[in-house]
Amino acid sequence: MFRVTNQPIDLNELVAYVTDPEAGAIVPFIGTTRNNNEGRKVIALDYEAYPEMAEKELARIGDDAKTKWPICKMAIVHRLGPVQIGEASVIIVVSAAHRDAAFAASRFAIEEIKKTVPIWKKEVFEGGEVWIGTQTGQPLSALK
Amino acid sequence: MFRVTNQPIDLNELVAYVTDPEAGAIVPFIGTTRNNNEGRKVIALDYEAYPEMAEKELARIGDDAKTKWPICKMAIVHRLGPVQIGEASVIIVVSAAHRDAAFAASRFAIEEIKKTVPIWKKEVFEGGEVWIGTQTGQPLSALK
Amino acid sequence: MKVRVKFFAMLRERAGVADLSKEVAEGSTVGELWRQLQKDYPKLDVPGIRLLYAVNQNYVGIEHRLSDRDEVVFIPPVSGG
Amino acid sequence: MKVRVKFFAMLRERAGVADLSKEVAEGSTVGELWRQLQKDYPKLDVPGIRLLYAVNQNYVGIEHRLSDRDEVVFIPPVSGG
Repeated sequence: MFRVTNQPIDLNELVAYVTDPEAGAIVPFIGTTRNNNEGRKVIALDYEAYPEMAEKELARIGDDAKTKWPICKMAIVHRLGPVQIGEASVIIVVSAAHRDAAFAASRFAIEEIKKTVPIWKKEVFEGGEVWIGTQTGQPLSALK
Repeated sequence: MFRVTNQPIDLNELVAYVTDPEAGAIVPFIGTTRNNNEGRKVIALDYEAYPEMAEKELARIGDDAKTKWPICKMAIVHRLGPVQIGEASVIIVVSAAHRDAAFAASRFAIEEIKKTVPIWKKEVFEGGEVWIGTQTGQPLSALK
Repeated sequence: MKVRVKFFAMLRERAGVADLSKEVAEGSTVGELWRQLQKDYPKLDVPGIRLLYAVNQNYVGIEHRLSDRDEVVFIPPVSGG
Repeated sequence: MKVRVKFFAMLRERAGVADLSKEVAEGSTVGELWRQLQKDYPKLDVPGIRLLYAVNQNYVGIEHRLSDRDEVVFIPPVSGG
């Protein structure tokens, strides 16, 4: 299950999806909106995607993880639109026979998402808003 | 929240407990009963604890994690009694501003639990049962 | 030939449009299309920005040659997670 | 003086008892208590087993000296998780 959605993400549904009689470990990763970033008071994050390609890239990450580690099942759901403080913007869940593989695949997935999946976040903070970008060495001020 | 319980563990309750406006990442670790171990067909695991000391050791692990990594909140709940295939025997949840700390503290906690917390599992498999022990280099047959 | 261009995030805001159809010369590359779009929408010229390029939902290099009806997306620094 | 001993898991099954009170000599160590218990319950002599020792819910060494009313637990290889 690799998708983007405008709805709140249901952690239980994802854990149920990856639960497997062969699995001894399930590692979810939940990315949440933090109330501060680089000294700014964050009000919310607002996510936008190129949805068809984002889902394709998320599935590609799942395929890559399966070739790298002996995992049972994996799911990634990324939320779009405004995500309030404390809410989940992304949930990755991995099940595996052993915890090493589950931790490694989870970690891999979140790093890959931040590198290659066409999803963008705009940070809405007290006094303004800014598109956050990690592929550029430019100061944020140059981007907006 | 550091406890042992005879009831199924409620993942949502634990995630809600560690949710924090300062947190950008929540990493739960769910240990589940696997249907096989060392070539045996596992029917269930049956956990027993020295409960007062187990809870004290779980809290100690939480304290240690807080001194090692900048985490927000942590909770560990370990289930006792029979745990069926696919069910959770232990859930660790950690929230942190950044994912590095959340992953590291989660990993640390599960490794420590397996080393120092007075909880024991009996594996009930097709054809017998055995207490699983990791502090000893003896074959299982010598222990039972 | 014609290609379809979609803009997202910062580029969508700067272009003021999310989706457009563009006539390009046979054999044009992704990079050539980008330079033409920057003439049409001068605000797309963001100093120092590093873009990735996708054609029909696959990443391609800037020298990739376009075909009729391709869907082309210019991908500013991603920041999901 | 008297101490309270609790057995868990494999040791509980082998001793056939979960909880007992034991009279020990003043100044006895944890190790001495263990050797006495092995005489009372010969099945506690598990070849090759490595135990940890807890007094009043804290890990202690085998040479730890007991006090009256201590709660003593012999901890076989743990296997939580």
